[in-house]
Amino acid sequence: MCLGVPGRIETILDTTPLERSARVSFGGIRREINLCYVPEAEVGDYVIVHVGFAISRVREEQARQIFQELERLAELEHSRGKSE
Amino acid sequence: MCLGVPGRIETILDTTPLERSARVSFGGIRREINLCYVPEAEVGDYVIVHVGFAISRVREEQARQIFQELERLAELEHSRGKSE
Amino acid sequence: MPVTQDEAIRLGHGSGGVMMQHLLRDVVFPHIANQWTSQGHDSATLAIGNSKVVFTTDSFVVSPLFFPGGDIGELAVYGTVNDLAMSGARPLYLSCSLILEEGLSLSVLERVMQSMARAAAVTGVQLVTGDTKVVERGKGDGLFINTSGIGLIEHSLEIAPQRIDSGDSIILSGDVGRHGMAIMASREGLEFEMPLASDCAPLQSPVLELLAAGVEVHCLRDLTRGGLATALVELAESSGRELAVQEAAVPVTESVQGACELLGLDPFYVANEGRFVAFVPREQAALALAALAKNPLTRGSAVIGNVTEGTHAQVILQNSLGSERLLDRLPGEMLPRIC
Amino acid sequence: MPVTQDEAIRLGHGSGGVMMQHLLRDVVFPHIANQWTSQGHDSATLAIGNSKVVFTTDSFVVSPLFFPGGDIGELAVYGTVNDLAMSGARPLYLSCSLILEEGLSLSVLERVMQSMARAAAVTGVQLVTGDTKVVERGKGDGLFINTSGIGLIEHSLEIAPQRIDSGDSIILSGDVGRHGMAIMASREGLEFEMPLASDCAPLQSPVLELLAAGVEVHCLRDLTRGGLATALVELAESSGRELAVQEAAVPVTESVQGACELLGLDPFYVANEGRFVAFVPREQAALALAALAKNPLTRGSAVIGNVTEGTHAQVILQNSLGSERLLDRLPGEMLPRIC
Amino acid sequence: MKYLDEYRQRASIEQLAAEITRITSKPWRIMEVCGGQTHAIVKFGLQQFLPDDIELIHGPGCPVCVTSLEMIDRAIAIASRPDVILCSFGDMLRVPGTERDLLSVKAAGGDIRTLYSPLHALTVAEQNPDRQIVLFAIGFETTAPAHALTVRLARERGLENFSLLVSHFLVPPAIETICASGASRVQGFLAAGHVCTITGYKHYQPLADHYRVPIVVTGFEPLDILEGILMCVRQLEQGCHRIENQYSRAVAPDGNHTARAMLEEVFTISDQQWRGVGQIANSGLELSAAYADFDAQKRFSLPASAHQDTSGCISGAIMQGLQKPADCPHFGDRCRPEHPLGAPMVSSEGACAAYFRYCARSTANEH
Amino acid sequence: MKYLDEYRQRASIEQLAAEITRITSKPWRIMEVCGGQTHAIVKFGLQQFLPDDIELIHGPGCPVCVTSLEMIDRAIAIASRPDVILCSFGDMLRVPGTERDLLSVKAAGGDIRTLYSPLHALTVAEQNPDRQIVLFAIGFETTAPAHALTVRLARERGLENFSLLVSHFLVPPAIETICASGASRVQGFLAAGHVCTITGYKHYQPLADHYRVPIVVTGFEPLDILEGILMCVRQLEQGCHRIENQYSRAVAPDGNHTARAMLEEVFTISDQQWRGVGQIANSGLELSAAYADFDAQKRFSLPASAHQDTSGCISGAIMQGLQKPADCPHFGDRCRPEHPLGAPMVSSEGACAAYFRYCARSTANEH
Ligand code: SF4
Ligand code: SF4
Ligand SMILES: [Mg+2]
Ligand SMILES: [Mg+2]
Ligand SMILES: [Mg+2]
Ligand SMILES: [Mg+2]
Ligand SMILES: [Mg+2]
Ligand SMILES: [Mg+2]
Ligand SMILES: [Mg+2]
Ligand SMILES: [Mg+2]
Ligand SMILES: [Mg+2]
Ligand SMILES: [Mg+2]
Repeated sequence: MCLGVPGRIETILDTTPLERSARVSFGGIRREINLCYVPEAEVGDYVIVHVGFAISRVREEQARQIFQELERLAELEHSRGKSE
Repeated sequence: MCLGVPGRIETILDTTPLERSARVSFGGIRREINLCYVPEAEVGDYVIVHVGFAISRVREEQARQIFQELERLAELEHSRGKSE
Repeated sequence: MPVTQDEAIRLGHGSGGVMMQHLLRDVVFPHIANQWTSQGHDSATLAIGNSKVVFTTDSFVVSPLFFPGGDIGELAVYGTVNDLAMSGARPLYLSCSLILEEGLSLSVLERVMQSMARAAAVTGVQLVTGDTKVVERGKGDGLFINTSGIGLIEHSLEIAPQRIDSGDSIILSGDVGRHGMAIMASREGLEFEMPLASDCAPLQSPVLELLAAGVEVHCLRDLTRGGLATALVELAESSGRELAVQEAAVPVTESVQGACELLGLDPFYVANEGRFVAFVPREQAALALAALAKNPLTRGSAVIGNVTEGTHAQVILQNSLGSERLLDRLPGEMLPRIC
Repeated sequence: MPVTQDEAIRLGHGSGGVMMQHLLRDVVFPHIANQWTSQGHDSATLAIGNSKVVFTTDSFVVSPLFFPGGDIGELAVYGTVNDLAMSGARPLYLSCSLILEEGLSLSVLERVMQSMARAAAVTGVQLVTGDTKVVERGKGDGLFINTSGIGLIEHSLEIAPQRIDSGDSIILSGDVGRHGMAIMASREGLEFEMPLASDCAPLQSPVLELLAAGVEVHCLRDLTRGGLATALVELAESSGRELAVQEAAVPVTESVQGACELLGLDPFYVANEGRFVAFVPREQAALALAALAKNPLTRGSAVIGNVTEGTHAQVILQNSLGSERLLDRLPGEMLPRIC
Repeated sequence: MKYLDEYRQRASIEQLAAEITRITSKPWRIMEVCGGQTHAIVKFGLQQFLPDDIELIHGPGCPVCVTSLEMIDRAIAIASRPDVILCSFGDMLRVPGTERDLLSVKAAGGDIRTLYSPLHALTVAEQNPDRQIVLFAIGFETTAPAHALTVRLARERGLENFSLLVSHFLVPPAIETICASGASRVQGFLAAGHVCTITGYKHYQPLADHYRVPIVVTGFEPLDILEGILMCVRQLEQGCHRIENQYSRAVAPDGNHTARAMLEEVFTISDQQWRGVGQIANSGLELSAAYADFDAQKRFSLPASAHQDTSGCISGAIMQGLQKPADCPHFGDRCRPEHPLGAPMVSSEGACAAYFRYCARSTANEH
Repeated sequence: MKYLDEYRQRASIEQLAAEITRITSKPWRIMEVCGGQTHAIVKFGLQQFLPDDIELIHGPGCPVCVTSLEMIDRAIAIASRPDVILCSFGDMLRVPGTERDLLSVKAAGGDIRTLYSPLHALTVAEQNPDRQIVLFAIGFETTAPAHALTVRLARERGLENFSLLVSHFLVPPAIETICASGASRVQGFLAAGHVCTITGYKHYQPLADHYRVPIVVTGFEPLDILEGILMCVRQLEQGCHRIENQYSRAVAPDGNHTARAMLEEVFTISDQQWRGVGQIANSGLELSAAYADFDAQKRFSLPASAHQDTSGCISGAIMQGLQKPADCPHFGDRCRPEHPLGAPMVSSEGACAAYFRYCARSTANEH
């Protein structure tokens, strides 16, 4: 369910509360996206977009966690390799 | 104004007063024609048809007159030719 | 008056008359002017290796798809075969490109394909390549077919409007107007019962027989949109000759006549799909008629007129009463008349 | 499951997938079965005199008529030129058959004709014969164009799916999916801003250059409806070979990728109009790439896979993660997804 | 075809033509009132059989030609509405309104259906209950009964989505207008045979008496027309001005009672605007009060348009026999059959179109 | 593309896969709830990286698949009306109703528009004031806010020709149903990341506690899914049953407040029919009383259809992990991607379609 694609907010197009919207870029292709549900999102932020609506702002710090985990695993692996 | 074409009544299709109609043949091509305005017309009669309506029944005797006139003219001509 | 850019296409632009002539002259031909398109012929003769190859194309948009005496599939094969035959070529290969409208019944398509196959077999051509497109409902008309054709010229005659010569006899291969009236009879709101069928037929055998009989054919033209009158006017203009035609010599069946009277149309402008005119030297007219009479498709052939010594590119019709009038293109679409 | 007669045409019948395959297999090809149509090639090679003549046809029904990077006129010329080139032929002559919808602006037609003339000049082909039909409003889509083409084979190679051999390298001539996404971006309700244009381009010069470089080409196929994936599946089936393709080797621009993510589409199935795959002996792949790199249209060429020793006629995609999956035809139309 | 072929025989035509020539002692100008007659004259080249002294003047008897610019503009306005299907006779579609014709409206997306019979409009209405069906009801007395029955049936069937845009004309007031014009050159009339099948011809008597013109009710075949001319010339040569009936096989003196009764029920007589001619009192028909619900002008509350015909078209003068097409500054220049400026250039037998083709013959190779 | 490409790197995938393999000591069956996750698993061949002991079960998380037969029949009935334009997501069009699908309705003349965003339906409504525009509003919690805002804007703009055919589903009750089934084979869940962007995940706690299953809120990229599996297997191996959030870059514990407030305003919770599964209490959304005017079911007074799915499709059992596609008698026979009998054969990542393609590989050259 629920195709959600991360895109970068480039320009705010409308600031009416319910119809707050922005031009959002997805790898260069752009479309107007409704921002009503991400009042905190600003130009430069990435948002997850579903059927033309931003449903969530992507949090950079949390996004890093998985790569930190991968590094941790790599170290563990490395030390396991050594210890074997 | 007013294309009118003689056609022959082949079959009565409907006998409702206002919608009395017949299959009429025009040299072999046939179409349903309204007969409301020619209550006297029957199968075998020729009618003058305009925009799908018979507007007049063709009277055989009167139709012959012009050819009688032509014969008369031919005789006159003939006699004039003789007299010259 | 040139076609102007702010105009829009109307049906008259496709009906073979003056509007169509101007559309092609002003919008289409200027962009594809070359030795082939300038000939006013419905096909191009190409030198490929040692061969003289004829190439032609037509899209078929007839509605209804099935009509008395034929269907769009048969028409699509015969129409292109006929265009090849009109250059005196032997038709060999056809392409088949379908544009299907969403909602078309597959059984309809199946019937049309069967019909194309049958028509190809009858005419000895092979359908060698194709294409199939589907368009959204409301953006097509059930089925359009394009066929393009390749034929081979196996004789040394040049058959083209430019070869028409004064003194030529004009032979018509049969009665006129049946195809167009068969189509019109099935139109919404007209709905006639037609006792006769479309004249839709393949013309390559009579043409090849004509050539085999040794007739030195000058020009051939099948009658399609715009009918006999338009074909003659086009040929008069392409050849720069004056043509004289006897109305009484042109066969029109009584039911075509009847339908035309009823709708206020002129059978000389009604479409055919299996008739052609041939221009032959007067002294060979009898030979040509004899050859054509042997083929059931052209049994009704007759000399309908001749090329005069006149210097005006025009067609003079001598009507049954003995008076004359000039034939010209219709302005646009042929519309049923009230008066 | 065979197509049944009580079905109706749906858009999926025209989109290059399984529905289309079955339509052609069950309704179209049975009626036109012959040595040419059985080859699974997009054109027919005909022996005429001493010449090998290639013949092909396509109808163009693109909407909108003008799109970023091209228009229907350019497409109609390049599309048929490309089909000829895919047999290794030099494209020579094109026909041009127009189906105009009542209401089409003449200035639109004029622009399209200009564009066809320009495309013909670019590719060195002549538009030698044509046809113009007008259909009622609501029975067309502005403008449909059919072009059929004639080309000449000037070399002794046989270029056909049947020549594909195990060990062949598969070369792709550039990035995929741009044409289809450029069209889709202008659809009602989608309306993306596309920074990139259609890949619409003529392919005869790179192909002729490939041949001139001495590459012993086994097979060529331009990517159109159904995109890269469908072209490969068709070739696997026509040749009876197993193909292996590396997903990572296939160039996809970031904006095509972005649009595909957003709509839930797979760029491997998105249409192109200026890309082809070439099957060449492995030892000639470098030679082929060098030849293609010289032409700006094919500068992005790359080897994307190879023909395996496998005995199943199928396409294995090795994705960027190293896992494999089987590529197949889409069932029908490619529809934007919500999930 | 019976009743057609025998009226198109060369020998008979030549015989009548010879008789006309024989009895003609001086120039006579005769107007064939009806466009259908003009059509036959042009198509069969009948003028070629007549002595130079007989000049035929093409009259105003074509409903397509005389329907006013305002009325065509109304039809165009109605047909342009997305909720409407306009049903019309084919030859009405090419007649120019102020800015365009109905064919252009169709090209721009208007739903316009060409009818053979007005009755078919009822079928269209039944098949399209969610659309408004408007019948463009043009015509003379010949066509009025067809429209009358159609609207009556619409009422009986309770068709609420059906209405008529009525543009109906009566012929006698137009003939009277021509006669009354000081400039009139017409010395005798061939009255329109098919109109008279409905109306009969007794009502012409006062006109013939007052203006001292012979009036011959005439048919439409070559033989009919030549006989009508012969009968007219005979009267002219004899100084008579009777009503005669050449077309007696179809026309009774009183016309068609049933049809006239229906006309009385459905229509009332009104003033009418004739294109190029202007207003003629009591020369038109409009729906009677009982049928006012079916009046498209009321249903779509169209403003009475005040468009003046500023095209410079002189069709009115031509149809009254006052001027010739060549007198028109636009003839063959801005006005041609494929781009008509006025109605007489529209149909092939229109006075201007016929004359254009005649002229084309001599200039064909010049442009 | 940022936030996509870095989650699709071979080395990272292999690293996580190795860790999963390393820690897996016995067979585990994990359900990825969401169809989007299934799509990624199939497309990227993720199963190939997993040890044989890890079995992934494709869950019911595809609104297209679970929309009931009755609802599709209603959409078909509405779309067949000449006065209606039906707006729908593309993947809904191929799902079979009792007799046909929406694509067939379109082929037969129904006006059906494919949307990317529901907001576009408002534009369609504004551009077609004389038509009824019906939005086929299907979805889970992820899509519901989009539909909620759309209907709210429709009310503000006074669009009287606009309504929604609502087929909205809530995920937690479905998971509970699966857990509660005696036959359930599922030992751990990857919860649907995008649903949780709206709902958060605290509400899963009672479920995890009661059924003693680990639930990991998981994203959609290959790396997300493998990490989700890893987190789930870790818990299973350790005998835990916690709620964890793999997709924390997009999902907050409480979800999206603004969106949830809008849902409360526009919708109320109702029982819902899941295709193949049957009725699940409190598992759906319907328009609240304040928006009842926009309910297409009321506007078109559709009878509550009583169509039973008699196709023999076992999709419900498949989506609950109770059976496999190959257990279905129609699989590959009457039911194929180009002629789907049930929803899981429709989209390429549907359980049956994915399995069909997998099987095709071995039998490709047999037919
Ligand atoms: S030539 Fe044209 S403008 Fe002049 S009177 Fe005739 S129709 Fe009118
Ligand atoms: S194979 Fe088809 S019928 Fe069987 S469960 Fe899957 S979708 Fe349903
Ligand atoms: Mg042709
Ligand atoms: Mg032709
Ligand atoms: Mg021709
Ligand atoms: Mg093709
Ligand atoms: Mg249509
Ligand atoms: Mg092709
Ligand atoms: Mg092609
Ligand atoms: Mg191709
Ligand atoms: Mg043609
Ligand atoms: Mg259209």
